[in-house]
Amino acid sequence: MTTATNTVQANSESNVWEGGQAPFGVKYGKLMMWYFLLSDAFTFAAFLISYGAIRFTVGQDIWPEPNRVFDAFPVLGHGYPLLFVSLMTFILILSSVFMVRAVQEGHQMNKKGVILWLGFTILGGIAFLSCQAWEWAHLIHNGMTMTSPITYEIGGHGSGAVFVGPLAFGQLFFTITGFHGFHVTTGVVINTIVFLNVVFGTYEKKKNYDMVEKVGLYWHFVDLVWVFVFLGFYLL
Amino acid sequence: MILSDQEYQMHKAAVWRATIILSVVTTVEVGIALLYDTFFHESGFRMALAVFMIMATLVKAYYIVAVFMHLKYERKAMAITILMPIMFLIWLLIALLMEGVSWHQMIEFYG
Amino acid sequence: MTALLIILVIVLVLVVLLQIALTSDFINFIKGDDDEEGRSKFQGTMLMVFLVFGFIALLWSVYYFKGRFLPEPASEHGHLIDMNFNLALLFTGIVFVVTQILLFYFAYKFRYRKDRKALYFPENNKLEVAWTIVPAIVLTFLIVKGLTSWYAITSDAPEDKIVFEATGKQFAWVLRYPGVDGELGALAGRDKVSPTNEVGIDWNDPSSKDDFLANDIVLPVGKPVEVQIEAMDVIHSFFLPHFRLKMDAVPGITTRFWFVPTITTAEMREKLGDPGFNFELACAELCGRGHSSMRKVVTIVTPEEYDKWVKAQTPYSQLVGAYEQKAPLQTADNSNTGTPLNAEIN
Amino acid sequence: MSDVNTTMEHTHAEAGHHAHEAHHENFFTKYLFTMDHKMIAKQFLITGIFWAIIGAFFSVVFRLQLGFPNADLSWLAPVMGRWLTPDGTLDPNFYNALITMHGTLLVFFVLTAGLSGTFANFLIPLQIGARDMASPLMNMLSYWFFFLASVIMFASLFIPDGPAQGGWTAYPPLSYLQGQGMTLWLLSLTFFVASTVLGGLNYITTILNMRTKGMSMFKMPLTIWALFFTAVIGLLSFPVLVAGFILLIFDRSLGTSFYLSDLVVNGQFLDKGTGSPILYEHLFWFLGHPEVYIVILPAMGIVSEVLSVNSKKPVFGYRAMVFSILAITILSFLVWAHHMFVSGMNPFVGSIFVLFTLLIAVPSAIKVFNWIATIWRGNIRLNPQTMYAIGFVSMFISGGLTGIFLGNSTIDIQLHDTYFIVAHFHIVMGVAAFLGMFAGVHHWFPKMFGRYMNRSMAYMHFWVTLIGAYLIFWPMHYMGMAGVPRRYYSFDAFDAFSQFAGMNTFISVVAMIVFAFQILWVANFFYSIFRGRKVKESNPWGATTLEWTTPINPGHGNWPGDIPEVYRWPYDYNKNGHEFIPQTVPMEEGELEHEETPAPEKVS
Repeated sequence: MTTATNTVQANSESNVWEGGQAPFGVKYGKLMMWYFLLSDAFTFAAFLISYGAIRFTVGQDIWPEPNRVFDAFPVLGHGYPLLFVSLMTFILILSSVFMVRAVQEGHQMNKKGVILWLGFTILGGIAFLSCQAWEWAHLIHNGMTMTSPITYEIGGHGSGAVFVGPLAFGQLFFTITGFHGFHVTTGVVINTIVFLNVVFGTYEKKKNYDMVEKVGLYWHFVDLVWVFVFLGFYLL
Repeated sequence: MILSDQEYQMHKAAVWRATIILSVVTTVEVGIALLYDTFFHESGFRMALAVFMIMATLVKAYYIVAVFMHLKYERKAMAITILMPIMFLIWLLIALLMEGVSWHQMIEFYG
Repeated sequence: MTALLIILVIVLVLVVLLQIALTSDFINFIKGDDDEEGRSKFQGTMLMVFLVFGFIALLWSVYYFKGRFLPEPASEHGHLIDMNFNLALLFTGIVFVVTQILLFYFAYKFRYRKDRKALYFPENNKLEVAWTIVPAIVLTFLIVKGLTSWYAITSDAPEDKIVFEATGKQFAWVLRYPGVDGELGALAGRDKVSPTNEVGIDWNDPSSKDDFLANDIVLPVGKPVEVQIEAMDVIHSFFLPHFRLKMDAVPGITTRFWFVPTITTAEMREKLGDPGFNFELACAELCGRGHSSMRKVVTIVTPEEYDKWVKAQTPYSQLVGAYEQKAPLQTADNSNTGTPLNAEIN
Repeated sequence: MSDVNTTMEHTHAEAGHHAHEAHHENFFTKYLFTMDHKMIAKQFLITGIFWAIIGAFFSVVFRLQLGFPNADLSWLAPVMGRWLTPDGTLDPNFYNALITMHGTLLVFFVLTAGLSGTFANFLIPLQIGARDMASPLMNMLSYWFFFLASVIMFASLFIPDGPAQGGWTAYPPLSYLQGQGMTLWLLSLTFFVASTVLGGLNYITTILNMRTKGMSMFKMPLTIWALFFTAVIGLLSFPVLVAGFILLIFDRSLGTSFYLSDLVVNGQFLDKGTGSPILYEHLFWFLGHPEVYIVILPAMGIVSEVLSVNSKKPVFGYRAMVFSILAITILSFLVWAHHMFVSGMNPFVGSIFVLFTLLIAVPSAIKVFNWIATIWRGNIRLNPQTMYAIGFVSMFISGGLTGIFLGNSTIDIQLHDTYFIVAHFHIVMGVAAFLGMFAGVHHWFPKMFGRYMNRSMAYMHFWVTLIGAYLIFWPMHYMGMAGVPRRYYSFDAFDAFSQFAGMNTFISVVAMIVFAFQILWVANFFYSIFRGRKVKESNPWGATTLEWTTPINPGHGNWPGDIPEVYRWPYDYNKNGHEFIPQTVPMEEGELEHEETPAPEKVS
């Protein structure tokens, strides 16, 4: 943002396009990250839109009810609809907040701050992945896989009336949350590499923490996608 | 690069504000989603809830993109180049949902 | 072997051409002066020759193939499609002739000359606006015409339609007719497909009793016909070129197309003077090894002949003995629950 | 301010760095793992030529089958091996494999990577005045991903099942039912997408951030505009294809049923859910349609540039050209389902696609008229590249106009999947794009290799290609109107289709001759790299753009000294009595910019 404010002062908006300078006041690396995320957003959008199309094809009547599918919580057992997934959402949001803080400390050239907040970010990512692993394991244990449909008891646990959902639900769930989880995993790996670089002072020597900002964008994007995955699978 | 202390505090405050908004919206969403328990198969009510959920999600997406991803503070031209292409997805969404409905009817045809 | 020889000859010719080209450039290079004017004149003249001969060849080809492209449409909406085609041909034809002539003529006329000065002419708003708006108007006209026809063609079939079902599979079409009652029996699902139930007919549906499988398509002239198109394995496409009818057969969903045949096979044979003529059904979507062998003959007859033909067919259920085995069993089941015989049973 | 200029300084520094290192360059760093955009462009070009020969050879083989059905091809056994039946005819499965590979190779590997990969890499830094791409490393990776995709695709030609046989569109369930060939095909194209996205990101950011001083967006040559929007299209449409592919890969390997419903294959019942194959068609064509603009836009840019330089006349309506490229880009994302009018899609949705599709004709028409107006009253040097460019415009008109038939859903009922569409897209995005590519290679060959291509050979090649292409594809329109379906192994079974047997033979013979002359072009290309006449002056065509201000054989970093500054648009030809005024010449006192120049008084 310093970049932006400085250049705005240096050049009036009208001639930033005249060449010899970056028209958005942004270095190419950050710009590339943004456009890569735009491109990646199209992949996720294609998945989510396919989800919508398939859901409409199957029909609303036999689409499973999220409150029944996702009502488990570790240790506590069943009967807590959406509680666990809300926890996952909060973890991811918080992790995203930590990342913003890391980026801000990076702008202040505060190495210690970056280490602290980036460390929290990575922990948040790992926590999210662990939660997702638990959720997947739980659902697979309950019989929902890529090739067998979701089942649950309509009137709550122990009521006996079994609802059998369409195959498509489980397939879409695992594909899309899996693809999201793959992004989170990549994010954690990249964050860790950047974290080590921060610790070893690579960016201190370079006199900028741009790399933290770039991986930060990626991390927020993962959060952004989760918001829509959350909407598709748990809220609608 | 280094911001003045005042600016730094301001940005920090903006982030925490966004965090609170995101948390509140998510909580409200989840709270309302619990209503599905009773009304899951009533299409009119569902439709209203779905519209609410989508709106709330867009609000969340706005805060993530604008504050966390810092797009609000970038030059407008850049924000436009990033946001305009999303328009293409809207037509993809509309077309495929209409197709989904029509496939449903074509499958239902034979029961 | 001949092919090998032909290839050898082609290679030889190429080598000779290569040599000619190399030496001609070499001579130019030695002479030191590149005759840009003469070169441009020669190539420009060639462009004009190409233009003239091109148009002559075009006219000749139209004359030569007359009657073979867009064969006489044999359905009502076929005329609609041909009308749209001709309309588009008219407009695009004009544009084609004008732009090609201008392009080649300008290239010839304004070819390089030492003393020629090109005109500095970077913009002209009037011209640009003109050639934005004129195409837009023409296209609007084509869109309106086209969509009107499109909605007419894809509208729902009239009530008194004749229905039959065409199921594509690798690599043949299964044609099922509703029989005397005019109603197709329901399908029970693909898991019921077996050698004695080719498309998985629901034998519990009484209207399936008189359904019959036909070897070829037979249809009456002048009656609306709806084809229900299905596929068992991969995507096929139900294509009747003479009827201007094409619709994909998509596994899992039922697509439909309705049309009114307007000419009988006998009339068409007379018209063409070809006693061996037949309307044909083809597959138009790549479906594998035997894609090009999914042929059926389509015979259009008078309504009387059609009725006679329908009555003469043996129902499929009789052929495979479905009702003798299954119907009593099913009735017993139904009597318990009290559901009618044609209730939906998977 | 300093922050902003770091991008420029960074490249300055890097260029100096490289110049310093030039002495240590060995074969590997110079020709293989190079980060110089010019060498990467050549890598793309040569790999593209390799695939073009293979793809075109495949078309010759299947044209043999179509032109001479049941001919004895046993003499091809050394190349084709087990794909021939014992009596020497072509196996139908292999026929399907040939058409699939022909389509895939030419659309993706030649006309996407070979065309936009070559010219985007070569021209963007040179024409906007940059030392190299924004990220030379990613640029190198982009090529090597493409190379990896190429290797996998090449390997798939030799596996026992044979390469993919589902058509280049790979519609499920047909592609679901196929063997390892399809697996490799999907894998290869996934790497290909990675290459395109990496390349595209680089092109876009380079054009935005790295323009030299004075090079405003509206002073960029049309080639750059075209390549810019090509990259945008690729960046936004390929990801959707990847999503479609992932679902297909899952269907094939994990037992899901996104595209599958209950099927009966060879009498065997496959228990699947309620997926829809049409979903794949949508996802595929969301890429597939923009893809044809990825193919044609770079050619359009090259042709605009070549016509202007060689007729020594400014491109007519520069801004209109830019905005029509923009309009094509936007519309290309809204029209994909016009490939699916008879797929069983909702007719109402279809009608909206008709509307958008036919709208594309407007910007296309503008471009054609502007090209014609560009050469009007010019002083046209009919060099080979000019001839190719004129051939491009002619082909673009012929092929573009038939698009109006196909975009109209009503007419499309008859023409869909017939030889009419084959003729249409071969003319407009096959031959036309190739002619644009030839024009580009001839025009920039002196810059690429410091030598000229042989002119006489080029003329010969041009005439055979142009006449041959019309002879091959024009009659196909008639066949298509009669309903002859594409992708048919044999027409013998059908009375309505076999009546064109003579024409098929004719087309096949012409196709073989044209193929032979493409080999001639390739021979010319490689001969000229090593033995062509040397370039003596740094600006042989008298062009205004920046690439001709570099030395004849520019090193890594392009300009030995400072990057030149730009003062005017790239098309100042025959202005105020000068034949051409390079972009680096400052505007004279009181000189008007092109938008302000009044139209000539006498327009006749």
